Amino acid sequence: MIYNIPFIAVVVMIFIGLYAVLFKRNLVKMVIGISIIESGVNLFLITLGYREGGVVPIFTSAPSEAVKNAPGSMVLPVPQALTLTSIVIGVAVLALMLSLIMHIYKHYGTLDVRKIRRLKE
Amino acid sequence: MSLRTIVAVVMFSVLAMFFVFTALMLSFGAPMKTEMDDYIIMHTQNETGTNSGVTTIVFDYRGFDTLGEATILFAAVSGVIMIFRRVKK
Amino acid sequence: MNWFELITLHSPPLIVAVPLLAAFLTPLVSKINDTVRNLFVLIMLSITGLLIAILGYDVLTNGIRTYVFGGGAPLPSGMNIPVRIMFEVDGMNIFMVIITIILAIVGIVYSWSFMKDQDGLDKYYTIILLLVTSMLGMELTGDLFNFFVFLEISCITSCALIAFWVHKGESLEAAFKYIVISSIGALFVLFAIGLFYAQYNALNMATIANAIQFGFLDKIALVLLIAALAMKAGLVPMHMWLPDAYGEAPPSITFILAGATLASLYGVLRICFTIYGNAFANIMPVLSSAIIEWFIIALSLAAILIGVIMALIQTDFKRLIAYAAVAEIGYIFLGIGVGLTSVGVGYGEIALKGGVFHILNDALDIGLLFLVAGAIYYATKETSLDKMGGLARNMKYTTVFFIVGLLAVSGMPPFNGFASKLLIYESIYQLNPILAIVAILASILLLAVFVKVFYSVFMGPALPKFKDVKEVPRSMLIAMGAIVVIIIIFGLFPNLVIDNIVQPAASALVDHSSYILKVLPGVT
Amino acid sequence: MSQMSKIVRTLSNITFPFIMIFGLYVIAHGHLTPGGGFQGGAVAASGCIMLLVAYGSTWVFEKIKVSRLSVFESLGALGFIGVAFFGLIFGGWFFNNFLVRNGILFNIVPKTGSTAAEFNTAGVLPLMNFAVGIKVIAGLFVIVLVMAYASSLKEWKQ
Repeated sequence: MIYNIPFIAVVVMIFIGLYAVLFKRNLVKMVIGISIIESGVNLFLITLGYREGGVVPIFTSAPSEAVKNAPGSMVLPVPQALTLTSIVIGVAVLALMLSLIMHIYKHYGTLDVRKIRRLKE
Repeated sequence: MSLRTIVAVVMFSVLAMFFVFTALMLSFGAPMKTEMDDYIIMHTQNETGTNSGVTTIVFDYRGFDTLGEATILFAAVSGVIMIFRRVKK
Repeated sequence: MNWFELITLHSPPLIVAVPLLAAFLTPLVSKINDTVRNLFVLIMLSITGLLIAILGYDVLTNGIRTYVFGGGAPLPSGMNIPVRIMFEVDGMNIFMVIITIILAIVGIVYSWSFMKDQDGLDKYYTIILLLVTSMLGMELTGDLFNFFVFLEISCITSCALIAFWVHKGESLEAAFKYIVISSIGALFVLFAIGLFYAQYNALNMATIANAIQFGFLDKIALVLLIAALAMKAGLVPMHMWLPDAYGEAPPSITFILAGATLASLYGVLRICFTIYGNAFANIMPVLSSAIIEWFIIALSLAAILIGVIMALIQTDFKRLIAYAAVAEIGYIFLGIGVGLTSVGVGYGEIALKGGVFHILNDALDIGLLFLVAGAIYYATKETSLDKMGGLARNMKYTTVFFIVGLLAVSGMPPFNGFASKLLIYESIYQLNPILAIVAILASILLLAVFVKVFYSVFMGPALPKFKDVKEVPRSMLIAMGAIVVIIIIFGLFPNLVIDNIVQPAASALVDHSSYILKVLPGVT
Repeated sequence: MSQMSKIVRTLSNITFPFIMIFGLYVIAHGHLTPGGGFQGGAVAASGCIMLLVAYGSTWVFEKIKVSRLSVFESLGALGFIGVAFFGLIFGGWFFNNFLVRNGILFNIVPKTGSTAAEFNTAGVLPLMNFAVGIKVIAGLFVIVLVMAYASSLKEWKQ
């Protein structure tokens, strides 16, 4: 249980993000919520790849103990690569969302969801 | 309490249950299976000549993902420039 | 190895790489002039179409084809898990890719005249090419994380294109709604992929499909994946973004955007039938599988009813068509749900065939209606139904095209919508007659909706403000005409399509074991 | 945005070369140490953005054309996909690492196990790192520049 703290942190981060997206009325806060969910998912991926006592999977002047016991002594590299991809995707989405928000503010003069809802259901 | 709030609360709690169970079922520090990663760690030096396991995956084994990632950045830049263009009214 | 075999061998990556290369080149090419840019985009897409034809011919005659990025065998020596990214192409992939390329080429031709006076067009064409790339990538890939990357590309590019008319507040709002929903959905997909990775240490679809145990984590992953992808496909409880996005985007974009929706729908199919195919067929108890299938059928009936009823009360032309699109997606899911209840049994197979065929027909019919709406907007600068009338006098061709679209979308006989809906009705009648009656009634209501639209837009007295409305330019007529020709051909000879591309697609969906065997030979 | 004070500008002038050199180092050694094209590109882009903040977006916007930066980004992306196509032409498969072992450049294969940093290894990976690095520097800088300039225009002020 206590060793699962990273996973619980993931869940807490996803909750906080979802709370912000579902219940906050400010567009910027919604975007912050999406960013937090994304960090939670990234943390989830990284946590999946951790092997107890592992070092980075890089052989440039790696400690000889780790090389001798490889691959058991190195953390899993695939989740790190996936997280890298996911971070860049997050930056792109964030850039687009923020520029949309700037335009919405220019048009409506407010960031409150309740006031800008011009599209009918 | 509007309808929207109730729906949001229900969705929120269902998702919460899912994620909590997920967190309790996984174990930290001991991956269940590591076959693919072990292969990559052991073969990164003689297959691709790269010392860094992560870079090998990013640019060689899963290079196509990285192309997609570069595409996403390209799309975001194009999108931002397009959104901020001067519009003739 | 002669050059034809060489092209066939390398066509799966080239289908994605050629439009991607074109997208990267478009900002440079558009510095020359506009005509060169338009021709460049069209030629690149035509090359892609040619490659798709070559690959399709090969796959339909020789069976599933894989391509490993970076070379080598699918499996490294002594391993049971593919390490590299892989494309795996079977009949279903080919079917979806054909739909996408038809939509893309017609959309580009339509854009020539429709978008002529706008600015920012070099970015517009760049992003359209990226969107097409992402759809093709989603439909060809055999790797889950790769699927996620292309899903995100389609999310970003469609959001940017929905917001193309930045001076309108509504389109910004629709784009924001779309990007919030689809980025959260994509994050759920990523979380589910993480769950698969944690259990099986694999990202390849066939490997996961082979290894799947259907434990608790797999069930969570299934719920997250289906929720996220059905949200992007616009199934009913999560359809709220769809009318906004379809209604506010430029019509040429909406036409291609429908393809992106269908690509997500393909994701749902691939997950239900292939990745969880083994689990549904062998591991899961009958009771809980029936729950999932009836859940899908109930959702699709709700989609049909809500789509049609909401379409009745709309006053905006494009939003009305968008709600009709919601209903059509319901029909697709209806066919698929009935197909899931009875895999292999006679009427289940017919239903699956009908559902798969209806994907194609939905894209064409709804697309044609959006193009007509765009043509009317181009000519009159008006989208509200109340302010239009008597346009049949000035726009003869558009009127004819609209009639064809109207009859096709409501499933009237000599058109293609009839062919696929008949298959769905026929099979669902054997499952439960009441459901069939509801589906038929909804279809008739849809006809009523569009006949009302037809009267208020094209018939009636000529309004003075539309006195000098002219017929739209030639490229738009060519685009709409091409779709109409395809619709009529498919309607007159449905068996031609069903036998050649729909039947292989449906049987490829059901046959998950050969999908697995192609990657992992020797696994039962 | 207007210019910041002289102290800020001087300090950013002094630190700018160091940030750029560090970013380029991370890009160039992507195949040997933690890092790579994306990370190094982000570092270098943040150096450029520091100058943007110090000197004000209007000043920078006049000095640097957005279209030119956007061309750089296209070139980076083209370089990346070009390397992939070269893999198809020279190595026989899309994304093949055709330079390792039998190329002209970056062709050394290190000994298995812990080694010293040998720059001339890893085949096409350093080339891809450079392409992605150029792309990320140009891309992130363009995004921030466009957004900052747009928010400083008069029509955006309420």
